[in-house]
Amino acid sequence: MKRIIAGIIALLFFFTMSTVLNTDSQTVSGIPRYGEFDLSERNSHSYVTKSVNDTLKEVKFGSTTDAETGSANFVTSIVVNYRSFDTMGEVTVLFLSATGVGLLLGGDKKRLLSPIKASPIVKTAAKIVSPLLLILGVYVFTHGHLTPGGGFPGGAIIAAAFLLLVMVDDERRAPAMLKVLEGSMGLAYVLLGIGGLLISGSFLQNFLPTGVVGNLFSAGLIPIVYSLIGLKVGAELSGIVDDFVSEGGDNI
Amino acid sequence: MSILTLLVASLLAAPILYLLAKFNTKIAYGAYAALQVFSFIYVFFTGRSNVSYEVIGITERLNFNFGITPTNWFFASIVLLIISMSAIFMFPLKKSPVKIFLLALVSAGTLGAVFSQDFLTLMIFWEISTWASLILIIQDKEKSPREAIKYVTIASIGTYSMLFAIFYMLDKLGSIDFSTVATRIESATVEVQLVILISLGVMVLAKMGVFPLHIWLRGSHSSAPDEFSPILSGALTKIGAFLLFTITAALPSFRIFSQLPVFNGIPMVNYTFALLGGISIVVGTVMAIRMEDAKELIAFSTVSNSGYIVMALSIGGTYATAGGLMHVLNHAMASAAMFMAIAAVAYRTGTTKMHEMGGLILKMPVTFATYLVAIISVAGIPPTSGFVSKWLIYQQLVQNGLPFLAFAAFFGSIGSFMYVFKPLAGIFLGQLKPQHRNLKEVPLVMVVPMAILTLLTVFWGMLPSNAIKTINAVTASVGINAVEVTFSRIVALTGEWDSILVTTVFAIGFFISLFIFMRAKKARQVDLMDNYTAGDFLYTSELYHFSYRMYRPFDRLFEKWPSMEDWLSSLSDKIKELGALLKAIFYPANPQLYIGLAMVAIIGTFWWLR
Amino acid sequence: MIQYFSLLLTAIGIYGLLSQKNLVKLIVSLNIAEIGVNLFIVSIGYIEKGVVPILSSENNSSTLLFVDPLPQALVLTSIVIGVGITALALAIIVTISHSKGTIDIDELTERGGAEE
Amino acid sequence: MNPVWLIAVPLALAFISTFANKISNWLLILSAIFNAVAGIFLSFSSGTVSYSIGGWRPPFGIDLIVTDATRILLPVANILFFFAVIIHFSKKRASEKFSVVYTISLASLNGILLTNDLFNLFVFLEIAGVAAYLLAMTGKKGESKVAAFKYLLLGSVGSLLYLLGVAVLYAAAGTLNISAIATKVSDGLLNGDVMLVSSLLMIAGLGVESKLVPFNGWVPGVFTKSSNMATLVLASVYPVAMISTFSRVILAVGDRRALDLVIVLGVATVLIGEVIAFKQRNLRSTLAYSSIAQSGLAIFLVGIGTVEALTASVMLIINNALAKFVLFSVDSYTTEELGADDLESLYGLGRMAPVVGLIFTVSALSISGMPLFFGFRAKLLAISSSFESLLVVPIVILLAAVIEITYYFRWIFALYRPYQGEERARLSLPLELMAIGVVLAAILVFLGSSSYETLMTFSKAGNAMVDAIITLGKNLIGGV
Repeated sequence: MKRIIAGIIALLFFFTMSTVLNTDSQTVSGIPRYGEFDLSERNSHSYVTKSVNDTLKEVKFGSTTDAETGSANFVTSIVVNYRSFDTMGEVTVLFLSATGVGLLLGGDKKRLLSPIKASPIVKTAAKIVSPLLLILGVYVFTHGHLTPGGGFPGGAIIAAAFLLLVMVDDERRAPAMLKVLEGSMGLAYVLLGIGGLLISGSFLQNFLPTGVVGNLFSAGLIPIVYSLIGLKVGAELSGIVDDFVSEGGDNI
Repeated sequence: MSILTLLVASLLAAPILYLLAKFNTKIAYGAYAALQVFSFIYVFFTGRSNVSYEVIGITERLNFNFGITPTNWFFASIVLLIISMSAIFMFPLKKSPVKIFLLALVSAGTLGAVFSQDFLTLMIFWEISTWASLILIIQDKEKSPREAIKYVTIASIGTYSMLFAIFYMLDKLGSIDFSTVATRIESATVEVQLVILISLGVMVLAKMGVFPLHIWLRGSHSSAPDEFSPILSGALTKIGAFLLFTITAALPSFRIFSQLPVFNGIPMVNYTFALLGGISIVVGTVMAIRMEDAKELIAFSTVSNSGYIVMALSIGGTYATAGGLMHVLNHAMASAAMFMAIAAVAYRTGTTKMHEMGGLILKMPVTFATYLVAIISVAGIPPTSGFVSKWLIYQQLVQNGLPFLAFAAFFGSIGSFMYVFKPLAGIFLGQLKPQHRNLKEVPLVMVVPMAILTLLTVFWGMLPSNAIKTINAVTASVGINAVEVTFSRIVALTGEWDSILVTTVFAIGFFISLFIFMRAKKARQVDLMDNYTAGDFLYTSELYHFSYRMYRPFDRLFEKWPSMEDWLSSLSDKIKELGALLKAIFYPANPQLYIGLAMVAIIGTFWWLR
Repeated sequence: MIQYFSLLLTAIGIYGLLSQKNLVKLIVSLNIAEIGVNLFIVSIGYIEKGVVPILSSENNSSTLLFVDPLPQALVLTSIVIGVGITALALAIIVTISHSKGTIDIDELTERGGAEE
Repeated sequence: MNPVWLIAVPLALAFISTFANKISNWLLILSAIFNAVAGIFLSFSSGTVSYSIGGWRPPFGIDLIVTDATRILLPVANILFFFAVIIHFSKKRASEKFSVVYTISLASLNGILLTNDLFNLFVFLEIAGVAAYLLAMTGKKGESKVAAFKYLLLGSVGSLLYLLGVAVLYAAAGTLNISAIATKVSDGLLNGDVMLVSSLLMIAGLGVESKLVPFNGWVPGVFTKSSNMATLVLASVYPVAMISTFSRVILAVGDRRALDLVIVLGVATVLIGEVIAFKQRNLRSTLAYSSIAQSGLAIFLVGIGTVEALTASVMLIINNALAKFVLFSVDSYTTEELGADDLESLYGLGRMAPVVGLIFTVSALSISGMPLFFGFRAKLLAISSSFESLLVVPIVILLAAVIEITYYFRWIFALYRPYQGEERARLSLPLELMAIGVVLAAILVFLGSSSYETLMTFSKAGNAMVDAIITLGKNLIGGV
């Protein structure tokens, strides 16, 4: 019975939502057909052409200098520059969740043992792979303004490296420094924002030269912020992993 | 000096007196009483002739409008008379600074209400006195919170109903002062007129204690401080009459509802109110007969008499309006006098239970006389003013041919004999209890107001023309024909009433019977207990007191009647049951249920609104 | 089409939310619904024949037709938030299972879970 | 002053407190003080001002806006939070574990109040939500976890729906800026179905936190099971941000038809809340349901949408926040001192602790809309503006008001009833509770009896609620 009602509700929800699809017309704008809309009608057009504050001109990869945001990756330019405030909030959510998990589960010195003993081969391999993963993570977040990726995937990869170690090694715990890293990275992000406010007059405003679009050392604050985020997310997710394997629980 | 100054002075007096009372209660209370007496004298003597208006702006749209018209003057004089008399009466009783503060607030609120010229002003000042009186009620006794909740609920029903009416008027008519509303309401649609008058009517019912909103009176009167009851019953319920008079007479409810069905020349709406008044007379009378506590008994007599007022003013017409206004006057005096008498007895004996007293007639003769005259007036026996008002109301009932209302009115009159006799017999007649042997009459300062009210009652009973002339001025100001009066006679449809003649006959009869009584053989005094037990020892002597369950057979007759109080307290249970149901629907323990509900709500509304 | 699928995915998630008893399954359902919504958001940014919104040596001019990058940025944010919530929810489930000994929602709400 | 400080400073301090656990309490106090002062400071200016973040002009970048409404609500929220912190820390056994959560919730509430971007609002709602889930867990061990889990489930579904609504709206309007969308909406540029669906989804999403029936199933559990401090913050500070944001968003980007739904749901919330509250025997749950009803009262006015209605709404929000703060802190006090908060155990409290009784009475009277108190003026205005809608709306509101008065008076009278149980130990009278309570009660009385001019501030706020966002939007679009 419960399932039938649930199914009906879900289906009705689907039909309700479907009615709004493909509703775009000449007179009033609705949701356009899939893949058919005019980007110039959206705000994103200015992000893509880097013409929010600047005048509209062509931006060429590898040659244009001092373009807005200076990031070759438009998604990154939005995430870390145009809408950096969202990202700060997002980091805070993650931080808060990690704190919550820590409050709920962490705080115990002993940890849970994995049910399967890892073989020496796996152990050895993990010890080799995880530093490589770490390097990959660092690569991903430092090149966030050029390639797909960025702080969050990079951080996740770093945490994956830690997870690998935790899975093969029953003694492995997160270093205490992680908390400090997490906090100080977040603090640095806010301070960068405040720096923007004090130097350029607007919170989180870029105050560094943006360089040539496509260079590693370009895009002003973006690589710095993404590195901060990468480290922070890496530390946070590792912390969450560590909390889940600790033997505490229910200590608030 | 103007009314406004007086009003501001009374409002400011409250905190000042409070501070003063912190130093010396006696002086503060003296100042309070002096202020009330002064207000009465000032209003009574200066306000009669000059019509004036005063306005204080509070917002762009709303003003405090005050003014003196004959109507205001009439009600203000009555209310202030009662308040000032009670103020004097209360002098010897124990008072705290808070009590003085609240009393001053009640007086100020009442003053503001009876001089108001618009509905909001009326309501605000009325609320001030209502809430101040609420706090006064819960001051003393232990059981009072439960009763006070009833008072709060009923009062807030009235308040919010009136608030609703006020905003509805602002919305539909664009004004809330009496005169503008009176002119604009005629051109409004029937719905608007109905909504306004009915919601204002609910306020009247709630505040006057008319069926079905009468249940608060019993509890709040019985738990109110003894000395405050006269004001509560004599003055505060009369503001309800003021509002009722305003909506039935000043707003021409008869004209505007003439297109609705009409019964015996009375529009349906007015008839409904009159009917509620009639029911209230019957219910009040029956319940009063069944009460064991003198104050509860008088509380129900207030219900019954409010019923008379509501009935008379709703029927309208020359005689009923005049009779209704007259009844306002003499019920104010009579109920105040009765409560004062009971308070005086309670002051000396410390109880209001009738079967714990008896034979106080010789110990407290003035109190007895006050009570006697008051009950005669309430029962409507000449030569008191109570007779005149009832007589006028009957005239109208006969003229319009309203059998049920006439039955209710007669029932009330006859029933009132029964219930007012009970305290008379229980408290003043019969055998003196041993513990009351050393009682004395109350102090002079308490005697004087009782005497004044008694004398006024008798005076207006002997010379009703004096009061009727004033009432004619009031009714004339709202365009109702005057009752024809001469010095000693009132001319009505079915005949005329010569009060001097009747009084003379009564006086002669009284003296003859007094003579016979004096000449007759004196009864032998027997101790109360010996009466029943022949000296045997009794543990529950009060059961043998003759006023205990005096009307038991009658009581049994009405035992099975549905009780409004039970119904309303079951309403509270109903709300609780509804709450449990709603909780089960909207706040189930399983979160999936309310997530599902939320989804259904969104989807449902989409298809509904689309 | 993908838009319908994404909405269907959301609907499936909602079905799971309403029908499952296991708390972990509820969270899984929540994640499914979330993925559906994220997919929907991404889909509204897609343009026929649009290129990846990254300047590179191939797509080297801002005058090209790019897909809308904003939804992608939003989805990035929403995914991360989803991760946070999921982690927290799982942690709560662990705590509940420690203190109550069950993670079945019916049992939990029966066993003194009802409010006053 | 740039209002972003109100968000940045608590955030920075919260991050510091992760590696400086010892001083995290002090950091919380510091951020609360800073925000209270800054909130007051912010309220001195006037007019609608937009502050861009990152230097990007508003329809493209995120911006914070300060309107006349924000100027009232922001200081109220921040000062109440500060008071909550004071009450919390005056108790010796305050743990520092959750300080960081409180600090972040402060930042997020300010963000919610200030932001002018739909997606940014989603992010801040999530922060506030996660903080609230954590706060909800601070109570008794198992029970509060279950309640928090329910809250999390409902909150996540709500934010999911909200996100879907935002996505739908973005697909149609091509922007996320509330002002820009509001302009398009008012010009009728958007498809009706899209508008309706997105408004409904947003009403659902925001309704969870704004305690709108039927999205508020979490409220009773969380309010009764979580710790005193958490309840205080969730019941008095959160609604200020949540309800005002609800009205801001729905008024700006909502469909006209959806506003009718808001009226229906709001009135239903009032009635349901009051009726269930009437039934409760326990102060905390009475207050919880009364909170629901008060939210409904503030929200149905949004559906009416006139300046008068929104003024009333702002007044009700503030009245509720101030009064509920006092009531919940008195409730915490009784549960700590007397061990229970049912009707019987409260007997005689008003006589044993007169000041506590006084502030309770004043707040209860104000919240139930008695004359002379702020709540009366708010309710007066609410009723008078509800005549814009169907006649049944004011009638239901008045009916609910009568029920509300009845049960609040039951509690007030209970406080002054003589206590007949075993001897009680002498009550300790917490100075800070009395001081704060007296201040808040005095404000309620002052606002209730002050002149018309004082209330003009609220009228300006109501005006800003209706006008400010769309005016800003017109300027923005004109600027493009």
